[in-house]
Amino acid sequence: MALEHPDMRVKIGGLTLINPVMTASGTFGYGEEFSSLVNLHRLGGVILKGISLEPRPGNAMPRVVETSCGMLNAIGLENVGVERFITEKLPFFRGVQVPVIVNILGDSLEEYRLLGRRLNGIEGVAGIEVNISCPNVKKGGVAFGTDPEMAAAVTSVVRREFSGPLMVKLSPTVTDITVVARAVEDAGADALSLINTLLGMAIDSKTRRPRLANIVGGLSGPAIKPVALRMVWQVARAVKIPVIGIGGIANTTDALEFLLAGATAVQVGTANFVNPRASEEIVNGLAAYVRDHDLESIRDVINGLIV
Amino acid sequence: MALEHPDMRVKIGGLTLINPVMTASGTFGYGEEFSSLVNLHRLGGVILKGISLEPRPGNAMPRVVETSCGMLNAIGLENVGVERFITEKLPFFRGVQVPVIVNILGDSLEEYRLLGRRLNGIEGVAGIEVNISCPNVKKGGVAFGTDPEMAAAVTSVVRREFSGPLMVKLSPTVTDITVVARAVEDAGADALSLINTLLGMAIDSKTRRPRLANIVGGLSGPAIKPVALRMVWQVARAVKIPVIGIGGIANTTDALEFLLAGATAVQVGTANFVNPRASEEIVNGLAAYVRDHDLESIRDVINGLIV
Amino acid sequence: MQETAQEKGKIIRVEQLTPDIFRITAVAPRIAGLSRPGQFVMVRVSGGYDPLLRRPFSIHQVTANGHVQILFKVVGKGTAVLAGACVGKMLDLVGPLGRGFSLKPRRPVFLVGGGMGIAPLLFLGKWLLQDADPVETVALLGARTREELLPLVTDMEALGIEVRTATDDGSLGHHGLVGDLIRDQDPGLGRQVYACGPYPMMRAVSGQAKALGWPCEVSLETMMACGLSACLGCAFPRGDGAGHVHVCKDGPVFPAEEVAWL
Amino acid sequence: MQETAQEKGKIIRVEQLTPDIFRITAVAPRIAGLSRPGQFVMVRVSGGYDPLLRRPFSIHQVTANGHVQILFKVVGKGTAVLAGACVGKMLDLVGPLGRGFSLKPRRPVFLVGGGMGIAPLLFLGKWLLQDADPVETVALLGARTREELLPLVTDMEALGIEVRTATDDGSLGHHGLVGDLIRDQDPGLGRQVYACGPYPMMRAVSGQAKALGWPCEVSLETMMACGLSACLGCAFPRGDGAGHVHVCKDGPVFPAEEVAWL
Ligand SMILES: Cc1cc2nc3c(=O)[nH]c(=O)nc-3n(C[C@H](O)[C@H](O)[C@H](O)COP(=O)(O)OP(=O)(O)OC[C@H]3O[C@@H](n4cnc5c(N)ncnc54)[C@H](O)[C@@H]3O)c2cc1C
Ligand SMILES: Cc1cc2nc3c(=O)[nH]c(=O)nc-3n(C[C@H](O)[C@H](O)[C@H](O)COP(=O)(O)OP(=O)(O)OC[C@H]3O[C@@H](n4cnc5c(N)ncnc54)[C@H](O)[C@@H]3O)c2cc1C
Ligand SMILES: Cc1cc2nc3c(=O)[nH]c(=O)nc-3n(C[C@H](O)[C@H](O)[C@H](O)COP(=O)(O)O)c2cc1C
Ligand SMILES: Cc1cc2nc3c(=O)[nH]c(=O)nc-3n(C[C@H](O)[C@H](O)[C@H](O)COP(=O)(O)O)c2cc1C
Ligand code: FES
Ligand code: FES
Repeated sequence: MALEHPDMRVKIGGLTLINPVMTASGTFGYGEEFSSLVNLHRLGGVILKGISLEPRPGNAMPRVVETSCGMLNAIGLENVGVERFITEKLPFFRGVQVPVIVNILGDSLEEYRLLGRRLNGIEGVAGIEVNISCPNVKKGGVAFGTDPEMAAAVTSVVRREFSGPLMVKLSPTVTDITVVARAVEDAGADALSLINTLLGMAIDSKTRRPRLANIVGGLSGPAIKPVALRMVWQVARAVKIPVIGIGGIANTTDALEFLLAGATAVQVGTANFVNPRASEEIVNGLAAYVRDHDLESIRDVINGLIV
Repeated sequence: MALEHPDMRVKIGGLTLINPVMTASGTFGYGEEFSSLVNLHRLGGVILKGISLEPRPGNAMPRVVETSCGMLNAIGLENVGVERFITEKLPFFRGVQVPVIVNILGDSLEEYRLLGRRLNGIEGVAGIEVNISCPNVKKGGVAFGTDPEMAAAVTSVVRREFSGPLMVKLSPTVTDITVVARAVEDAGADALSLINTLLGMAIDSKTRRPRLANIVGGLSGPAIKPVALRMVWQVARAVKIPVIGIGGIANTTDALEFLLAGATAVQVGTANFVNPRASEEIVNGLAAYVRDHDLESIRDVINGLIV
Repeated sequence: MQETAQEKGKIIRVEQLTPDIFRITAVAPRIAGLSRPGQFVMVRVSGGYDPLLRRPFSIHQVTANGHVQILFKVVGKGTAVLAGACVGKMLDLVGPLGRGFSLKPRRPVFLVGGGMGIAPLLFLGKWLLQDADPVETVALLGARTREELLPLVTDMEALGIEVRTATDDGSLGHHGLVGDLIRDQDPGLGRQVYACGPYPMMRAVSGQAKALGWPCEVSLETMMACGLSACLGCAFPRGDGAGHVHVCKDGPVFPAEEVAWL
Repeated sequence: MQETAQEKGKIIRVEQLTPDIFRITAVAPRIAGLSRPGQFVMVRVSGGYDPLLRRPFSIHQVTANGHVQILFKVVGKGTAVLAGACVGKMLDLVGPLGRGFSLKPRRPVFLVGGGMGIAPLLFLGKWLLQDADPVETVALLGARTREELLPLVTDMEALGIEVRTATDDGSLGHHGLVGDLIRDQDPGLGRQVYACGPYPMMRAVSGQAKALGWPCEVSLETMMACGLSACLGCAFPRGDGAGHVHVCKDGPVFPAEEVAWL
């Protein structure tokens, strides 16, 4: 019998989402920008622009460039800093019934620790997603996420300070992502979200210059979906904690593919720029899928790949 | 003054190519298939389907699937084996004035060594490209190319047996490609070609099965160009030997971008399926570029990126 | 090696036969001149890279003045884009590709087509009738519904070929599979069978032809990334179990007995 | 937060004004109703993912019956695809976006437009004239050639607005930059200047306005990935050097003195 309201709930650590669809950090502003286009309360969760301890101005322009079925960004993690985030951005969500997961970034273990501490117990903060793709300035700019030990260190530092649901976001620029995934799981993460952007570059052959002021940038969008799907499938089989799939998800079919590969939830990123209502449409699409296939719940799809 | 015939020559090890445009292994069959569509003698060089010691049947179907601005392939390195290659495929090129670089693959150091020996001194073999993205069955299937020591070992084993120009083709699925690049350079490679395909996956949400029988496959095409360009730029600055750029090159502008990033030559792969005349059109495009900009030679473009 | 051309042909007609079946006519004299029944073209569906790969379509008809026609059903991204093609735009074709049907049957012929598999059989029927001493040709055509089948029956009959029909829903001709129309044939007729359509139909028809001792050729479909025998992505297990044939190079038409029916 | 809508509008007209300048009219009543001069729409140029991102175009005109018009020059992949749009197809728009021109100048107005920058000034001119007590408005319009400029001059004059022209090649009006037409103005006129066009033109015009002591607003262009203030990719250095403004959210129209002219 087709349920009127299919059971779309999924659990990430202690957090139960009404459905598996969230927005990816840096592609949804601070949420308010989309309020006239998307009914925010219908989303499983929103993850906002990455927050650092102090405000950051971000990189010089140009910061974004289009590629084939994708885009490169070198925004430079421009953000208002944790204090203004708590006083100016978070309050908007008092009137909106949707879990807000705060993405945090830092360039030292100490910064991650202080961010974990500052956000702990803050009303309106449903959880933390730790962006470990940032360069560790004390280790010559090597990204935390590319080294299992450093990735584990960041995780445990934040874990000690923040008692709420803790998600760690993995960088794809590694030889074997399952090694970093297990290290982060052992360090106490409640869930893993992957993938962050692939490192790429674009050149203007007329001006003979890089198209990004920062020369390199993060590649995102449909172009990277096959790589993201493969990594989610590998990691979901290597760890026991929930995995959240990110990378080129633009419609319901994409979301289903990630759930089948083992993801418990998904994040919609670059697709928000192309179709601002993408996230809500995917919520509707998944609900219709559960109804049309007479599933108990969306959870029946998770890890459903027949191999 | 615009030269009638611009100087398009580039050198790779001891081999001088009349221009920087070659075809990528596995995307040009054994060359003969394209002879009615492309004037093979106008290309800088052709690299044919990867050859192993013994013939290989290749993987089960389906072997290819389309993705956004790209494709996944899990052909399984089907090939006729080195003996039939020398007797049946190479002779075609006696009538065609274009350097043939033989791409070799193996699943053990011994197989690579024997291939190097067998091809050494064979008339018509202008050089070897070593595909180190193959799984090393003695090391649990880990690909040679993902580990600097193994990559260096393969290179020196072939170097000892083959006296001609030796190109080693790097796999992109590594944390830091410059480390593998330097290890291979030190082991005696004359040049490096990169990138091979990115590891990806596709799922059919209707059948709930992977779209490739092999589950995972190699991602290629315009989607991966930003990653390939970034890796070529990084490697060209890390080694002294020539670098050959591969990855999503479909037109003259793409080729110029790779040359500017530091590539001495380029290979055209998936684009051959979409536009069979792509390689020859790029040769014409680069020649026009040299003429229109009154350059001494195409070599002026190499490493010309203004950073 | 058989000659192949890359040609951009101007679209001069786009016909919609049913809500999801279209026929496009483009001016491509070089390809038209080289084409033989059973061969196919690789069609670039978009100017950009999404969709990226070319799609294979059998050559449905060629005309004396260099027109090439393809007949297709919208089943996915590429065919959907193709269905939206505007007259006057250019259609980027590579072909003719592959090995078509044998063209000297020297025995009465059965053209057995199912759904879009009928597309190449119109070209074959026309070709056979233009022979100095044409053999007697009958077409057995099947599809899901009358609506899908009728336009193709009309075209075939316009060539002067007798047509017997079958539809899944019984709305035209025999209520059932086109293969049923062969079952109770007299073996003595010794017909050459040319079959093209869904895999199960061809498997059944090739079995029936074998039982009747009739020669039978089938046109296989596999996923194709290049169609140019460059990618090796169109493998099909050899009848003798020794490795693979490649449908775009060794086919798409094969003698039925060579096919390792799965 | 200003209201924004996502609307798919049927294309009812595609005009080609010059070999590379086009105007598209689509039926998008919700967006038309919400639009103010100087605002823009993000247009999805292809149904697929290549090109992927939407392109920003200022709102050229809106009509009472809910039509939205964009005027654009083909400069790259997206505009090339857009130029091939067929009437009857749907145009996927998000808007109106950004902050437009101030609409109560209460002083005589100079509309200073260069090339495609003229697009939003037609909407602004029409809006100002519909005011109960319209101010005297003069348009200074420049472009490379007569052929590019004339159609826009005609439209502006059709509104009853006096137009003075300048072309790079001197084929229409003043032989030189549109900025020259302000230089020797009498400061006492105290005009409000609205400028939109290539960066160097706006920099020059804002300098001249400052020298004359006139208020001046400019409409900036930067690369835009979203246009929805979500990506932070459209940063522009603040006049006071403290971080960035975001052109799609804080602009595209800015008081000229707030802009840190590079
Ligand atoms: C030799 C040959 C001749 C054919 N002739 C005709 C014809 O005359 N009329 C007709 O309607 N169809 C024909 N087909 C099938 C036609 O190629 C597919 O319907 C078409 O490729 C589907 O593309 P799509 O983008 O709409 O589907 P999608 O599913 O979006 O395509 C994704 C990819 O899968 C490939 N693909 C999907 N289905 C098939 C298929 N059945 N066969 C091969 N590749 C497929 C596509 O080419 C594309 O690369 C032929 C196929 C082959 C191999
Ligand atoms: C607020 C605003 C209003 C505009 N109004 C108009 C208008 O009314 N008429 C008109 O002809 N043009 C206008 N432009 C410029 C127009 O957006 C670009 O010409 C168009 O985006 C070029 O896209 P393309 O795909 O053809 O070029 P490509 O170079 O292929 O585009 C590649 C990418 O760069 C971006 N891009 C390229 N050039 C520009 C540019 N100058 N500004 C912003 N993004 C760019 C594209 O949007 C795309 O994301 C406006 C730009 C902005 C920011
Ligand atoms: C413009 C832009 C800004 C981003 N900012 C952040 C960020 O601040 N923190 C973060 O962890 N990821 C950030 N990302 C990465 C996305 O969250 C996501 O991991 C990535 O884009 C892949 O998903 P997609 O293909 O759906 O966009 C950003 C991506 C884009 C395109
Ligand atoms: C169908 C197919 C087969 C391939 N076979 C080989 C191979 O045998 N050996 C090899 O080293 N690379 C092989 N490649 C990788 C290409 O040579 C090239 O490195 C890769 O596709 C990226 O370039 P592209 O984006 O231009 O295709 C193959 C690629 C494709 C698409
Ligand atoms: S489709 Fe590429 S070899 Fe047949
Ligand atoms: S264009 Fe994305 S924030 Fe302005």
